[in-house]
Amino acid sequence: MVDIAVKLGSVELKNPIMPASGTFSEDLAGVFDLDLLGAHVTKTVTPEKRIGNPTPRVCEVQGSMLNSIGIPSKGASHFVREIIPVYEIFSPPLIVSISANTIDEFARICEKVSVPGVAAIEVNISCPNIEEDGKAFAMRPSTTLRVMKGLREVTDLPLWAKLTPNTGETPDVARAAESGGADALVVSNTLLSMAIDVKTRRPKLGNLMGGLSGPALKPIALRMAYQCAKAVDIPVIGCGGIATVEDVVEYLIAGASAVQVGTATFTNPMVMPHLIEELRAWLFAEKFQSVNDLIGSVRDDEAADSVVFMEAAP
Amino acid sequence: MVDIAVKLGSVELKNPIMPASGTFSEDLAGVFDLDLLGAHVTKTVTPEKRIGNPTPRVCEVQGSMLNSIGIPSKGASHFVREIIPVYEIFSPPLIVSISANTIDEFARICEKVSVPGVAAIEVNISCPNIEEDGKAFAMRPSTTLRVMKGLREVTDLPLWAKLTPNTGETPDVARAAESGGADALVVSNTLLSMAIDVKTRRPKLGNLMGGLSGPALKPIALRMAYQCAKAVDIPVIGCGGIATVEDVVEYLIAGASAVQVGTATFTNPMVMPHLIEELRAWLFAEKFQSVNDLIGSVRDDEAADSVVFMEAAP
Amino acid sequence: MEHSLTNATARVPAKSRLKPDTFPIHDVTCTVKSNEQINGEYYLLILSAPSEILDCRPGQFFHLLCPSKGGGNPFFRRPMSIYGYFPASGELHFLYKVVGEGTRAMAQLETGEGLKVLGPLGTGFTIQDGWQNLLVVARGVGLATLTPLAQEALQRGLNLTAICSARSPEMLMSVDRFRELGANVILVTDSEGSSGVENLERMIEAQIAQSGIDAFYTCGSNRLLKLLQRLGAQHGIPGEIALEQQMACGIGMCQCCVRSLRRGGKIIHERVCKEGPVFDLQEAMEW
Amino acid sequence: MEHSLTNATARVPAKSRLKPDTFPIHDVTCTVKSNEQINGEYYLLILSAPSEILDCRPGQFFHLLCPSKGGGNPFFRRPMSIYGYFPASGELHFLYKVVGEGTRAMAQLETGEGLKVLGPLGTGFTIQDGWQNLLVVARGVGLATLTPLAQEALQRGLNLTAICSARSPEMLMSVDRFRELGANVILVTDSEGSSGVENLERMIEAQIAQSGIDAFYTCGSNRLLKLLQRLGAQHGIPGEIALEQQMACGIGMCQCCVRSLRRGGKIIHERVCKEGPVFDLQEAMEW
Ligand SMILES: Cc1cc2nc3c(=O)[nH]c(=O)nc-3n(C[C@H](O)[C@H](O)[C@H](O)COP(=O)(O)OP(=O)(O)OC[C@H]3O[C@@H](n4cnc5c(N)ncnc54)[C@H](O)[C@@H]3O)c2cc1C
Ligand SMILES: Cc1cc2nc3c(=O)[nH]c(=O)nc-3n(C[C@H](O)[C@H](O)[C@H](O)COP(=O)(O)OP(=O)(O)OC[C@H]3O[C@@H](n4cnc5c(N)ncnc54)[C@H](O)[C@@H]3O)c2cc1C
Ligand SMILES: Cc1cc2nc3c(=O)[nH]c(=O)nc-3n(C[C@H](O)[C@H](O)[C@H](O)COP(=O)(O)O)c2cc1C
Ligand SMILES: Cc1cc2nc3c(=O)[nH]c(=O)nc-3n(C[C@H](O)[C@H](O)[C@H](O)COP(=O)(O)O)c2cc1C
Ligand code: FES
Ligand code: FES
Repeated sequence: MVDIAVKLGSVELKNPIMPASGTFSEDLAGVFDLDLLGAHVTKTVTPEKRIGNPTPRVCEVQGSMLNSIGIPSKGASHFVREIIPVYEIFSPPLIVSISANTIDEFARICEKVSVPGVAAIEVNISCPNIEEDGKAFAMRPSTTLRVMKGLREVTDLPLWAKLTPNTGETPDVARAAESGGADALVVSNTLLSMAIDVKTRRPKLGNLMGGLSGPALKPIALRMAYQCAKAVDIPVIGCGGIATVEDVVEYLIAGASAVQVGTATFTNPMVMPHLIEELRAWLFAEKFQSVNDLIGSVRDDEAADSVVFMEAAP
Repeated sequence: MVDIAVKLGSVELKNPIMPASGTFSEDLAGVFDLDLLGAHVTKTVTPEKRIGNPTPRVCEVQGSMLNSIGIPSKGASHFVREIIPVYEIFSPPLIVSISANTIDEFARICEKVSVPGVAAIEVNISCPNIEEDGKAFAMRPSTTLRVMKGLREVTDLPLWAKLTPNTGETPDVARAAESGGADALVVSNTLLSMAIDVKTRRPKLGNLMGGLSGPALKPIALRMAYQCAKAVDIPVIGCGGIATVEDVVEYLIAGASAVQVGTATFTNPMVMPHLIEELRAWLFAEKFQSVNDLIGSVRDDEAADSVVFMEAAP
Repeated sequence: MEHSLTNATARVPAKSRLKPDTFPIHDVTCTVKSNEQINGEYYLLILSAPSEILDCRPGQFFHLLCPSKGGGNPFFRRPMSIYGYFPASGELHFLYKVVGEGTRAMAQLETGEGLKVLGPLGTGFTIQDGWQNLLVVARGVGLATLTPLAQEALQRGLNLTAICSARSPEMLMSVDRFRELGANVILVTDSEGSSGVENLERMIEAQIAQSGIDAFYTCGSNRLLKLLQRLGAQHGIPGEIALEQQMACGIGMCQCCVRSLRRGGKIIHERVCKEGPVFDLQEAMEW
Repeated sequence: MEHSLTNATARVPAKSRLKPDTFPIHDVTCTVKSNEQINGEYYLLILSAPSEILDCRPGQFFHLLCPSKGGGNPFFRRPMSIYGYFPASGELHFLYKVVGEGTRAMAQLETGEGLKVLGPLGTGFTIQDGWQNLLVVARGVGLATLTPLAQEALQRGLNLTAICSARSPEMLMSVDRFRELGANVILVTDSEGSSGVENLERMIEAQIAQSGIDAFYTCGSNRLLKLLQRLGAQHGIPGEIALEQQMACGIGMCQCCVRSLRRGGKIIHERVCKEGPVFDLQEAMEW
């Protein structure tokens, strides 16, 4: 029997497959047994109620999608009261994703969701915030460090920092998150994009721009996961465009200790349980005893070290 | 007859379709009449001879490609002596793409290629450079400003700054390029990405990482073109993932005055002449007198101004 | 608006729900029995479907994974109302209009091919105990959504009148189907000048006066929504409307499919795929 | 290595070249005449092709736009050597091995389907005036690349010996084709123990001693490359080798297809699609 359990610091997962924030909810329990998953990750919750962005909130682009949902939220109190208890009946660790506009608010919600039943807090620092004139904390090392330090002070739960691809400084941001006290990195959120309807000449999203996710994001997020795994000593969780077992394996080889699956669940709601079985089968066929032997096994020794942190192409 | 001529500052194009640097050479004259194109854009040339990156230099990713060609170059002297004269027999304006590792070298090559027969210089500031520990000039406003100012001093030819998507500061970089003296912006170059062969566990590119181009890049580069068109008063040239006439129209609506076609030529070498004819037909069918009426006609008035410069998603 | 509707997925799942044989939402590949154009724009797709997915409610929908056919490559699934569900014969029917990439691909499906469908999804129409006279007013693809109500009314022995509106008589679908199901069908068309709001209002008022109407059901038209909201308010007749919105997940996770509703003096957002597609008539807002 | 080779695209185009009727590279959709598996791994694809694309040289190739078939979705085109070109019958032949996504898709092509091909491309083999005795040594798909040389030798009335190497006799293709073209064919296989370097060397030395060899041509094997380089150097016999490299554009623009060559005491890079795929035997480097 192949061992597919992984440890992300103190958080133990019976397999490395979990959903990505915002693409999962307890509603998926209508389709399959959610106890199969490595972990559960909630939609990002904000301190106060938020209505979200105008519709249309999603659109298709060549084999992938854009979204500008805008984090509608019923607020932290509602979340702690109504949502966290729903997950009591499930066995996988519960990861709660939070976001806020300022470091103070961020700390406040972080404290608020540090309650029994929560295994770790995913810190969504990839959203525009008002303190930094609309830039996300995770776009810069300095702001990443500051917000992570702020959160580290107010909770004992593991903190997973979720990075953004909207930056040219991924390794620096990764190191800043680690210095600030992150216990793991989630790499990554969506990439700012746009689509226009040529008939109406209107942007296809009500919010003009939105985040790219799905297969088109994979080579970008995989590169980031690889860069992060080289840059930090804390575990990296790969996220972006995963739809097949080869995608999962690619992230693990690059150095991710686990992965999150988002968009693929929309077109194939059974994808996560299937990936778990396929990963087991793949490892068996390739004669791995444990998934841990695959993690970080990329054969990059022949390439010059200097290019590893190259930040631009070609 | 629909008018499809455009002006990019002082450079007049008989149509807005031109090739992207590095995806075009005089070899394409074996396939169709290069006089059909709006302009010719050469592969980036560097001051000295460069060998380029190890092979494999390209790979496929879901419906798109990665490359790490590494700008092999025979050097500026060879270019001026051997390549520029080749284009004398063609009528479209010749755009010469240059790059260098330091601002001084950049200025030197800029002077060197400012010769008769060259209509404009495309400044490829999207490549890693040694002065900024491997970061491309176009990743930051400050370095963009500095290099453009340096070049502005040494040539009277129009300067087109080619931006990179490997940044979280596109509008700022665009404004910096304009302040530094750019006459147009090309948006954009490729996005740093990676792919791993799960069987061999080796990176699919000899250089580990490379640039994403093709359809997957389109929503990202389109967003950048839109942001740039809002941010600056100089013309914007859209580039990234263009393969169909709808793609061309989408960029023009977003505010691009012309477009460059790269990867699509690899799978469909006739794509540019086809796009020119299809654009004419599309404009006619949609009752446009001139392509200039389409440029920047995006109907974004209903969306809040504040989101226009939003730099992160979702 | 209470009763019968046992839409399991609308509530937080109880532990018992997690046993493999009780998952209410199924993702299965059905086989195309037939897929025929029934007039200029509309197609009728008949799938051979396993019985476990045919425990449906009128107003519910499936989320269809359209094939990459006809040059297109639709990424999202496409939501389609259940036009008919027949556990006995193992059939699932959809009536659809070809509008874009996904439906164009659907129209190319041939007998014997597979099609992945996810469902049944969403919260359907309610028929309260004691109601006797139901009025359906629909136009366009809305007719597809409302047809199963006639099936339910027939089963329960209720009277159902269906006012079917269209641009021209050739465009009217599902009229035969409504008749088969014992509905009292009234056709109105633009080309004959009978589909105007005044004419509809007169007809509905007459019906209220004559036999009474216990509930309105509609779908697909702003004009009809406004008319029925007004008549409902005047006469105290409850009603429901099925709304549309673009969907990604179809099961309540992504929050992309919200519509604004008036409730308790405020404007709230609800998910069309989960709380909907059927909403209270008076809460619905024009679009 | 001068002569006959009038590969237009290898030089900077002269103005006259830009007239629409003289573009040497064509992108056309051919029709599949047949596409059959000829043994475990190899397929023979016969296309019906317009005469303007059949003005080919042995060693040139086409860049094939593989269809999205068999689950795959190959993005780049795939380079394939010309196995046979027949202007008279309007046929273009490819002999290919199924190795990945693109060739898997090719194997699914059915008679009557279209396939887009770009070409003819690259610089082919040269046969210098005065040469009489040519030796081809090839293995695997290299046989496909070298077969048209026999066609050219036949036309020019030259002697061509083809040493065809394979794992086992069942794997040997194009032997009949070589024979048809009047070549003197020698089969060597691993399973019969005849394909070893020593045996080949003995056979080649014998041939040199007996009738002489004016040029070597090879493709596809490091072992054969080394052997022929050594024999060529010893006996002063020139030679050519066709090399492979991954391609994006196929026509010289992208610089992805370079191979290292030894020339003038230095290591230089040349494009397989343009200066190649055929290179001087002594310049080629093992890989
Ligand atoms: C609950 C529900 C039930 C429906 N039932 C039916 C039905 O029975 N018959 C029928 O013909 N149509 C029905 N529709 C509309 C149907 O979903 C759309 O016509 C279809 O998605 C269009 O897809 P397309 O690719 O052809 O069009 P495109 O315009 O290419 O689609 C682009 C995107 O927009 C979405 N979209 C476009 N129009 C609509 C719409 N009206 N509603 C929701 N999403 C849309 C698509 O799903 C896709 O994501 C229903 C919609 C909903 C929400
Ligand atoms: C000039 C030339 C002539 C060739 N002639 C023949 C021939 O006559 N018969 C034949 O069977 N094969 C020939 N090949 C090899 C053939 O191009 C590859 O087998 C084919 O591209 C594999 O594609 P795939 O999608 O099946 O494999 P994958 O491994 O899925 O391909 C992935 C990528 O690698 C490239 N690639 C993989 N193998 C090779 C290779 N050996 N050479 C170049 N690119 C490769 C593919 O083109 C594609 O871009 C030739 C190659 C070259 C360069
Ligand atoms: C509809 C949608 C909503 C999302 N909402 C959130 C969110 O609330 N918080 C967050 O951190 N990421 C959010 N994401 C990003 C995903 O968690 C994930 O990082 C991204 O989609 C890339 O993974 P994928 O390609 O597998 O979808 C959302 C993505 C989508 C598509
Ligand atoms: C093989 C290849 C080589 C490239 N070389 C260069 C280059 O030398 N200079 C440059 O500015 N951009 C270069 N680019 C980037 C393209 O000019 C273009 O910006 C990018 O590919 C996006 O456009 P596309 O999606 O249409 O290909 C190269 C791209 C490719 C694919
Ligand atoms: S479609 Fe995802 S919540 Fe409704
Ligand atoms: S494949 Fe592009 S240069 Fe050879």
